[in-house]
Amino acid sequence: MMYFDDRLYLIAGAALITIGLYALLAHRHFLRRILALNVMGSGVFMVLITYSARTAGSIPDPVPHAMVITGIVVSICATGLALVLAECVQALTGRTELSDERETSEHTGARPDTSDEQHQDQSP
Amino acid sequence: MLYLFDLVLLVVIVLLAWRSLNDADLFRGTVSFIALGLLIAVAWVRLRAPDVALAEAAVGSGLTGALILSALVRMRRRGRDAPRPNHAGGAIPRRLIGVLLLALFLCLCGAMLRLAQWPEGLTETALAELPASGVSNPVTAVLLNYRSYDTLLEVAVLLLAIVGVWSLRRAEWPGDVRESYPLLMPLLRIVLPTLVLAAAYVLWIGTSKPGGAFQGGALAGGAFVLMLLGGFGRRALRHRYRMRVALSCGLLVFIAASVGTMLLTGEILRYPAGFAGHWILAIEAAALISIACTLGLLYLGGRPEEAGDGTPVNRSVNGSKNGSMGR
Amino acid sequence: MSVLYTGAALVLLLTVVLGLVRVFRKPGSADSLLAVLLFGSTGVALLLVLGKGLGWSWTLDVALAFALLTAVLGVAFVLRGWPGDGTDVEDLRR
Amino acid sequence: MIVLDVLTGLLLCAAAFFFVSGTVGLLRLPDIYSRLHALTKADNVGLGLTVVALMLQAESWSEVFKLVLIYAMVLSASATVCYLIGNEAHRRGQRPRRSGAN
Amino acid sequence: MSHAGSFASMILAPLAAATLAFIFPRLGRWLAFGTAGAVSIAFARLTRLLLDGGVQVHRVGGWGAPLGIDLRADGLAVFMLLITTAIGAAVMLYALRYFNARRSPAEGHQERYFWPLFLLLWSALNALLLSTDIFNLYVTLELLGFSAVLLIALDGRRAALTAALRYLFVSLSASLLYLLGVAIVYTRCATVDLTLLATRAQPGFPLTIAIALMTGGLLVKSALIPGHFWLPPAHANAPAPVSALLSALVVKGSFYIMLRLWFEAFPGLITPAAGNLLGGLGAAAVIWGALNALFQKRLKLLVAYSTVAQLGYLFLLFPLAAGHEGRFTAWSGGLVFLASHACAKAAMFLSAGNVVRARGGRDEIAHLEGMSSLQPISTFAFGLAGLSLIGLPPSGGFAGKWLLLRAGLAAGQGWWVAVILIGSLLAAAYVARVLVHGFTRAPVPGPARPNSPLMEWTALALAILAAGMGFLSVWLTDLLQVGAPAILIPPAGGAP
Repeated sequence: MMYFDDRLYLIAGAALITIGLYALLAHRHFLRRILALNVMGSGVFMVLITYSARTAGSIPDPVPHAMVITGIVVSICATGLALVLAECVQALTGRTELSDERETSEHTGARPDTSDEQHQDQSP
Repeated sequence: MLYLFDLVLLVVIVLLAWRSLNDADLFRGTVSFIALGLLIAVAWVRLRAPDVALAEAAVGSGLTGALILSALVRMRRRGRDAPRPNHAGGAIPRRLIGVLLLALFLCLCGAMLRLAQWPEGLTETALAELPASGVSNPVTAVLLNYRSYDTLLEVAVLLLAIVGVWSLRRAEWPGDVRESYPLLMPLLRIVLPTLVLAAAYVLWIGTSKPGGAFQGGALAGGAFVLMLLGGFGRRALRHRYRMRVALSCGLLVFIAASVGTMLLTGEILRYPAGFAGHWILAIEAAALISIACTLGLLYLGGRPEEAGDGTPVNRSVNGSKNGSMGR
Repeated sequence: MSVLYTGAALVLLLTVVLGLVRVFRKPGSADSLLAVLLFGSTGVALLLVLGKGLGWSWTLDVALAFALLTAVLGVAFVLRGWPGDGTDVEDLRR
Repeated sequence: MIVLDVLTGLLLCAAAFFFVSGTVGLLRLPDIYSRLHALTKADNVGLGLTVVALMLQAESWSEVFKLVLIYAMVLSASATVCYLIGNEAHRRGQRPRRSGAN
Repeated sequence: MSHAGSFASMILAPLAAATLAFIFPRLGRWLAFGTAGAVSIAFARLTRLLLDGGVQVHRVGGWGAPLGIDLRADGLAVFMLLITTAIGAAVMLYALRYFNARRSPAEGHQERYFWPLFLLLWSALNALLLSTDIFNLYVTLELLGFSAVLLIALDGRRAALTAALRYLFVSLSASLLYLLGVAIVYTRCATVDLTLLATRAQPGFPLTIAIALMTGGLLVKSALIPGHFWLPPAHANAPAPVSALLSALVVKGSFYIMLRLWFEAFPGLITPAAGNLLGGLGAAAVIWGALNALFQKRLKLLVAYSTVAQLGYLFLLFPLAAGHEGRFTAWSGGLVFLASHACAKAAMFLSAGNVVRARGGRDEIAHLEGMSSLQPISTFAFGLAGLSLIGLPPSGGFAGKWLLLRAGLAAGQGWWVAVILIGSLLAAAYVARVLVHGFTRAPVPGPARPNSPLMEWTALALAILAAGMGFLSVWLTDLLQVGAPAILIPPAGGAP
């Protein structure tokens, strides 16, 4: 009954991981990177689930399924956090990309203690 | 026929993934991503992973999509980027990335395809211990009995996410849209109770069939999001402790269960014989409440004002009180 | 019998793909919103038929969860996520 | 049973026809309002036929109940979302295209 | 019940305290105080159990591997827990005074969220150190990474938030690579338990790729060149107690997992070439990080680059502990070095925090004049910690480097010796650069704010611990011997 070609799924999983990594390295926009991480995650989950579906037992191996559910929860938490953090960075820098490291460290060379640099909604 | 179906499905999945990450228009990229979520849920169905498919259908495409979408719109409203300073020479050339990743892809394929000779796994062990685990759905048994400690830490991750979001900024409240969209209320009246019922059903059935706390929590989280979209819940969120207790009750109950089982049986999270099912259901029920609230508040994307926190309720940070409507 | 279901699932999958082609024809168009409607109906039908073809009754629960969450997503889309006007499309070539 | 199977097959074919025609409409119709029609009307008929076809094959009453519930949810959601999209498009000044105007 | 309570209070006490600190923000400091007490008592009991009864294993849920998850306290875990407990408690004391709601509402906000995040981080660290399950380690890594990112973002300034976001991206992608490795390992060996993997792992292409993926992810997380780029901005822009935690403990977490993987789970699969590659990267990090530290304009960035350099030394452990001779010497040397670096770096960040805070947030090295007279205790702490970084006796840095040198000579890999010596000279140069400015007498620019004595003395205590750790090194080495991986102690009669 349970017929499927696991090679197709494994290759698709590897492709998702690679595409995600590519976008992570090649694009700078925050949202693109967050999407890329999610796509990468789906690729990893696909690999895990394909293996579990292929095991010799009468039903698919439940352990990878549980791992993937854990992974899905972790990844939505990560997405939520990253989105909020990205919005905060955009609110402060006016940009939707990470600026270069060198620039970041020089920008704040002065580090004024006045509150105008302070993140806007930390002071009620 | 199934082979053809798989082939089409996976080709479309890969193309959509590429499209969603490399589309010049981020909005369309996000829409592709949501479509990708749907197709991946179909792939999980195909691979006979019901619990994962449920979680993906609820979380993967639905809630993640809604989260990313609303963040995208908020980021757009804040305006366009300042012109980019010259990055000449800083970034790695794309072609190099491409070549390296192609090598990685081939290595991954090689490694993974070669694993075909070892179809082992823990299926038989997990099934053999199932009668003692207190539940009859093997995935729930893994999540809440065999590897319950993972789940404990995962519930901690959920709490951490919400603590983090609250530490970062204050919520921007969607405006009240009930008056401008009269048809919205009837929909809420139909869908909200169904979502809550479905969540309870999925939680309950999770002990014997596909389902469980996360899937139920995701459905209830969807209900929370819908409520927020309809403009409800703002008053309830102002209460000083209610929301925070709801957010952390899952973790608190889980920790209490860990300590309790340790005192009773000498081992952390080893349920007393014969009562495992009850312990699991209690933990799951508390976790469901926390998961639902966490997902809803992640969508809100900030801490709600609290009574006594010194801020008038009707002032939001960015001055966009009815921001949801745009211009 | 199961061939019939699988065939129907394949047809539905193809219609989703064709529908997506429309959605992606031009940037910044409100057509993106139609995608949610498309997933809602066709996607649910796809899950139902596929599940029947494979002989698993739990796909009904998946389809139900999916239908409910597309309702949430649809409302979120229209209220919070109307697409831009296409002016802020990024140049990715660089 | 044969009769039921044949009926299911016919219903599924009809459903596929409606889904395909909905998609053709989505591809060919000129403006967002008419495309909304194509999607909501044709696809929901298609889904209805699918649901009926599967109800004929259902193994228990709970399956039938779930199928009805799913259909009800999709119908109410798509009706509302369709209205929301149309309303919002109108507010943003998208004009319906008159016949012959293109 | 003997050890279960200790395991439970190590992991669950900070977790419960974090939850309560989130619900009742005003109790945050008291909860942290109580947690430090509970964790210290649990640590003491665990050490006693370990020294009396050998390695302690707790099977969570009563299932045992491969179906369940095992917690294990061996010499290495207890060694790391010792560092974590000491530094965690010190940072807790420091933070009691560092965040002061009366100074500004922004600090009130920081204090309110610092405690739950700090406690979650602590619990994640303890969970990471005690776990023997590579999937469970993935979850703890995520918990650790998220809490670290959020603690950096607490600073609220632009540079900190940017660094935090970059760290989050890096950390998430590295975790996913690690998870992919776990997936392959599980498929190949049908277990994710470290101990069982040691018996089941067979050489082959899939496992090689899996180990490469896991190692790659962990290397980026522990900031080895070329994956170090995220570290300096993140550690330099975080609030001072957070910087101390990150540099002292968080980066060591992923390094610890690497040790477990390489020497415990897959000792048979690691080739000398791979070890040499890691050693080479470590050597590059030593030189590159120290050179960068030498030319920084800001104090905290200098300290952060110094972390990049010092982390490089740790990776010399990989080729040396897989050499022909002196494996255990190299192992204990690397770990004693790790402990002393943790204390020294925490002391440095805390004292730098004192100095910077007293100057209203300015931390250019060129403007440190008068530091020695205004903050004598902090300056002294900085100097003492510097001694340990340079590796002068009797500091822990000296003991660690000495053991590494001995192992290098024993294994006939003398070139690592040169790296260690050059790195020490460069460290002397950048520490001296700060102190030269600090001891210059000059009119103090701007109004100076006095710091709480608690903050000054905490930094000094850690610095003294680092500088005197050489005296403890024999005891530490004995501790490490309990349940040390078999590969480190070759059977009598020579190399295997």
